[in-house]
Amino acid sequence: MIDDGFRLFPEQASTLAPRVDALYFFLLGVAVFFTVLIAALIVYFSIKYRRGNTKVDRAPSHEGGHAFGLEITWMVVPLVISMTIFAWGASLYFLEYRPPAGALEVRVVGKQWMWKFQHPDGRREINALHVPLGQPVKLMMISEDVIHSMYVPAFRIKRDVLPGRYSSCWFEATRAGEFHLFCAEYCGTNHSRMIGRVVVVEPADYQAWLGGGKSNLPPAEAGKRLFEDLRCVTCHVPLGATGRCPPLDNLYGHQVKLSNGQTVTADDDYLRESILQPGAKLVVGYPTLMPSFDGQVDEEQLIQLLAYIKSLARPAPAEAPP
Amino acid sequence: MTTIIAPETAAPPDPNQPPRQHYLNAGYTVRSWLLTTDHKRIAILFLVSITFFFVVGGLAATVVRLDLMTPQADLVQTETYNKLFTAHGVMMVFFFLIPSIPSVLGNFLVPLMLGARDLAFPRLNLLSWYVYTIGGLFTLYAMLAGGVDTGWTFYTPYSSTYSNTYVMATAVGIFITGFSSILTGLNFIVTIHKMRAPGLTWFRLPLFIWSIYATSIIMVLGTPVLAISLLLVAMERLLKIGIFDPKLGGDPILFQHLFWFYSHPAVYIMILPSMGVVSEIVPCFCRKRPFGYAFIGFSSFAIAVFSFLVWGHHLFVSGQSIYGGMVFSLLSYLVAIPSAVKVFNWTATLHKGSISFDTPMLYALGFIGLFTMGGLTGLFVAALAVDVHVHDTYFIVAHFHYIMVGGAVMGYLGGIHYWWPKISGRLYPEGWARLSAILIFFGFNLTFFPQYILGYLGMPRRYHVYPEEFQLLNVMSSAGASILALGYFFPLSYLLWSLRFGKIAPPNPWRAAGLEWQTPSPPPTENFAETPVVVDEAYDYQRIDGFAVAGSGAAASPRSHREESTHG
Amino acid sequence: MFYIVFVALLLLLALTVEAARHDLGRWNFVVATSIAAVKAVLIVLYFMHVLRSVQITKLVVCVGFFWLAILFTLALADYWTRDWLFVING
Amino acid sequence: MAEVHAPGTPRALAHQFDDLEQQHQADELGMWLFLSTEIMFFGGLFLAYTIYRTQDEAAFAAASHELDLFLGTVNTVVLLGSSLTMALAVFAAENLQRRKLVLLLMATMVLGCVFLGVKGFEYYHKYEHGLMPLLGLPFDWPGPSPGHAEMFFDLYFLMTGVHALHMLIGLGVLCVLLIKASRGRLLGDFSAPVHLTGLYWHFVDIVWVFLFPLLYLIGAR
Ligand code: HEA
Ligand code: HEA
Ligand code: HEC
Ligand code: CUA
Ligand SMILES: [Cu+2]
Repeated sequence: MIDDGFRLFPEQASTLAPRVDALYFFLLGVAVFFTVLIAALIVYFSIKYRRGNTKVDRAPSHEGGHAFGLEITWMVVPLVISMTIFAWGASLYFLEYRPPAGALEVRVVGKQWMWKFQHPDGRREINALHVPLGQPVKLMMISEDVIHSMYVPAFRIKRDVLPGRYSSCWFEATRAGEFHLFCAEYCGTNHSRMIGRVVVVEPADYQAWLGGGKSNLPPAEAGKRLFEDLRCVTCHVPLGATGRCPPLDNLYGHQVKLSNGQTVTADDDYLRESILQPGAKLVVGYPTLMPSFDGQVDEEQLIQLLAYIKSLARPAPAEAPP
Repeated sequence: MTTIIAPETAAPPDPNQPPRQHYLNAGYTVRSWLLTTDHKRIAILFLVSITFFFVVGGLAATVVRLDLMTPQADLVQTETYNKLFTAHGVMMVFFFLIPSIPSVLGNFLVPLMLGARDLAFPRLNLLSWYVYTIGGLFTLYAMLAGGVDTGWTFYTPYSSTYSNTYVMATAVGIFITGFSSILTGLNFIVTIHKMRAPGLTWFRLPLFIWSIYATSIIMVLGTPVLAISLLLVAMERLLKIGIFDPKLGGDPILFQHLFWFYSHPAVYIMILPSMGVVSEIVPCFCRKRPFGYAFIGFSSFAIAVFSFLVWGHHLFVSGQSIYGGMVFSLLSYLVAIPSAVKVFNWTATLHKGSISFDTPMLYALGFIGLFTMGGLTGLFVAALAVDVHVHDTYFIVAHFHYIMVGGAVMGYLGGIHYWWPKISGRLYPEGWARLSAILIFFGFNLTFFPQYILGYLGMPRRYHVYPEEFQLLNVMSSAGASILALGYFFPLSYLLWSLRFGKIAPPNPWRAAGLEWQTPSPPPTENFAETPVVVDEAYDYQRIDGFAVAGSGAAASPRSHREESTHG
Repeated sequence: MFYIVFVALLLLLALTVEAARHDLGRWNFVVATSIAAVKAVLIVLYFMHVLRSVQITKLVVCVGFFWLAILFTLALADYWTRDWLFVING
Repeated sequence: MAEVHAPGTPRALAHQFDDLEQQHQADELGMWLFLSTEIMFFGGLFLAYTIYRTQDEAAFAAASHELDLFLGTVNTVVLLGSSLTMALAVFAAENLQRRKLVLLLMATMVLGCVFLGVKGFEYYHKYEHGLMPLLGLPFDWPGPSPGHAEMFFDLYFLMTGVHALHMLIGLGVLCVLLIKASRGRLLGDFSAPVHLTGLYWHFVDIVWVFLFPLLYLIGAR
């Protein structure tokens, strides 16, 4: 059960949470300091220099050079503080949105108003996400309709889920239990009901849970089936190139030269586009032969096709384990 | 009314003389109002209309708060709830706060403060009101006919394809109203450049004028981008094209870029004028020159310019490139510096002042405190990693209400009270006014402080139903909102009451500096009997109070030479 | 003067159409927009006689285009760096 | 803007100004501020265009080649010509040449109408060829990436449509000016409306100067 007692501070249940909270407390310190400073000065001056007080010295002090120094001080001090905050926040942000290599990859499809998850071994679930404790999990997300946003407060992560483009985020749970999962981007009538829970369990229990469901093909396997069913094989042989088509092995994560002279990295979005709008980015040296599969495959099938193509790839040079 | 009204300035009305001609009694027909080109009358027209929209927006907020008392959906249906917060956001932002100070106080005061007879383009000014009203009616129609449920941000593709509410009509309404903003801003810039009285150099201008000028820059350069982004949404719906449609390779995030290119600067449209008001009130009730005049003035400019460089901080989790996010975060901190400069300078102005606590001053001090709290939480949300957690939660809701309600609305009310004698020729009841200022301050904090906590706990915004553990804080917030509503109800009532029963106001009840106080209350249609000539800096309170200021606020006021020249 | 400017504009137009007949790769875009910019400057300076206008008018013209540059630069800063992360991250 | 100081009154100077110099400068500044809003307004469209074009240069080039370069070029000449006549009209108004003013205003309007006529013809042509993806009309695109090609035409119709709307407004204002001019007004001290309308008209011209290469001249033809 989700712990639903009253509290003033959210649970920390991921490796990121304490780090984000540390910055938060620093900010809180800055905010309290300045609020108290300003409030105290206002109160102090208000009492000391109230109109009725005739005894106080109001002779104008020699402003001028002295005042200029003050002005510079209260520009520079906030600047220094805020640059510190910026650097701190940016480094954490970079961490938050850069999944570590080797993370467990869970695929997420958001649609009005539910979350669909598929685990690497093929098990699916809706509005609940089981993850193992102490293991990095990467979410690969896309939406079927409008923008949604994946939000798990206890993990301090959030990322918009877009139509037409993959986005991702990751976390590593540090506490077993159940946590809220919210849709944070307004997505229509039942936005506030597009919620679910994240269930963090021991890795062994996770394996057991995976085994417990009715078996689905792992995405890469399902993708392989689709690859055959959709007759991709008529042109693309699984490994190596035919004369007509570029090879698909060793594609993901590598640079692709296009016919217009540009070079792009074959990332998820590129693969997706290659299937839906093959003409958009032509591989140099190949004809515009491939038909568009727009409308024939849905987002989940696309994800499976991608999983298959990715499984063909040898690791890209930059992807070498850290 | 208060100690500072020097008795000799309140000339008793002479029953034998015919009443003095002024802008209010220059004509009583509806026509004389609806076809007026007098900036002061247009200001009144705006005052009436924006008050109307404020009440409408406030009523929507009231229902929202009532509904959120319980975690379930029991008061209204979810569709309705979504329409309510959208209506609330749209009304409050586009039809109340953005026009509020510029169109009411700005319209009324800019020519007076400049010693001009009117704005540069009086007919354009009237047109601005009509455009505003037509846009408002359009939007009101949309709200009544069925409502819109997109949130005030109109994010695509929900707004362009999926929502089946009155998005078109609302977008068109806001589009039209945008022209009102543009026309007003344009008019102010030209007026401030070309119509200052002889001797009124830039550095003698009241700080209110500086801030209105900065605001106008944003209005002129930002609003058209909002216009085009809403037009694109409207066209997507009307012509069934797909500029933001992912199926055609369109990018929904492009809409967010365009929208926030305007709407971030727009938040400074809302706050800068209030900062200007505070910069007027604080010196007056401290009886001294503002500390760091030039710094306050230039920081307005800095805010206006920097404000255009930070819009991407609304897109930190949206799928914008994370490098883009970093740039925007960095720039967001730069825009915080000029705000800091202002806060520190106002506080320093209190030093060695002769401070009295009339209602406008209470609002001004409240503004400083609440704006500081809201602004400082702006630092939280500009910090990338923290924003990932608090984005689209109640933390954001609290952040912007602290600035917009605690800051901007407080400043607006302070300004209305400060210039009410000038505008209406009447004094308001001071006791009631102070009471409601204090009520608003406490009600406000009770409403929105719990929302910070809720936000960090993770309660998403725009949620009709929410987990039970958040209820207690929500109940507190709703309780605060009722106090707040009461606090707003009082000024609405006693200001209206004062129109008829208030004491007659002297030309300069606060013995304030500034050209607007050198002409009778209410001012004559042509503003000044003859064009005033300015020979010294603004805020010369030492001269007004004479030299025996130390301690005794009630020192007799020797008439300044400016006064003499205008009463000739 | 107006006639000279007009002729210059027509010549530039001919130039840009001619340039489009040749495949200059991505330079096609650069050439076309540069020529358009030159034409625009001519119109602004002569037809709209900004050359003869007061200082503040000139300032407003520059500010207008400067703000446009802000819009483009920062928005494109997002689009052009979107796939950087992947390269680093794999 | 233009009608602000339309001299219905015999006085050239409006009451809030001290002298004509001040009024003139205020008018001009106001108009330029308005034009800077127009820059930003079109800027949004150009931004969308830039981003989508860089996403799929090839599809945009292919789609662009469906536009009629000849008509586009002719239209550019026509519009530049109308700018010339407009500039001359302002000159005539300032120098009290009434007949010339009337004729030049008429010429400007005629050229403007020709432009719109040609544009209308182009639109119709696109409609006939199923290249008008508006209002759910069919869009047949034989080439690759029909999505991006459709996006090009969406942008094409939006950008030229908004531009044409500006032309229409300009023509309306010119119409008013023409009537006044033929009654012998708008000369000398009263020429401000002509001057301001001129600024607007040239601006609309500048927009087209950019639209033309961006829409008609993508890639090599
Ligand atoms: C009047 C309105 C107003 C104003 C003035 C501001 C001011 C600021 N805002 Fe706010 N903001 C909004 C209205 C406003 N905001 C609204 C409406 C939203 C939500 C929109 C929506 O999604 O619906 C929003 C959202 C918002 C976000 C996006 C959050 C999200 O959705 O995830 C961010 C992120 O950076 C942000 C930052 C800031 C910053 C840094 C300032 C700064 O300008 C603040 C500067 C002020 C200070 C810093 C205080 C004074 C300084 C001192 C006392 C000295 C100490 C200072 C330092 C140490 C630096 N705001
Ligand atoms: C200028 C801007 C402004 C102002 C003044 C306010 C004022 C208030 N707002 Fe806010 N608000 C926004 C701008 C503003 N708001 C925006 C932009 C959003 C985001 C919308 C979105 O998500 O799209 C928002 C969203 C928002 C929410 C979040 C909804 C959600 O995400 O689900 C809430 C919830 O508490 C709220 C509450 C309030 C309250 C209680 C007030 C109070 O201060 C209002 C008090 C005023 C009155 C009550 C009217 C006047 C009083 C009388 C005439 C007296 C008589 C009345 C009674 C007795 C009831 N607002
Ligand atoms: C009729 C032949 C044909 C069929 C069927 C076909 N393709 Fe292709 N495919 C091509 C050609 C030719 C190219 C190279 C030109 C290009 O980039 O479009 C290509 C390119 C690709 C690319 C980009 C490769 C690169 O190196 O960048 C991917 C990915 C791809 N196809 C996946 C698929 C999938 C998945 C299917 C089935 C659902 C499929 N293709 C079916 C002919 C085909
Ligand atoms: Cu999905 Cu909100
Ligand atoms: Cu912002």
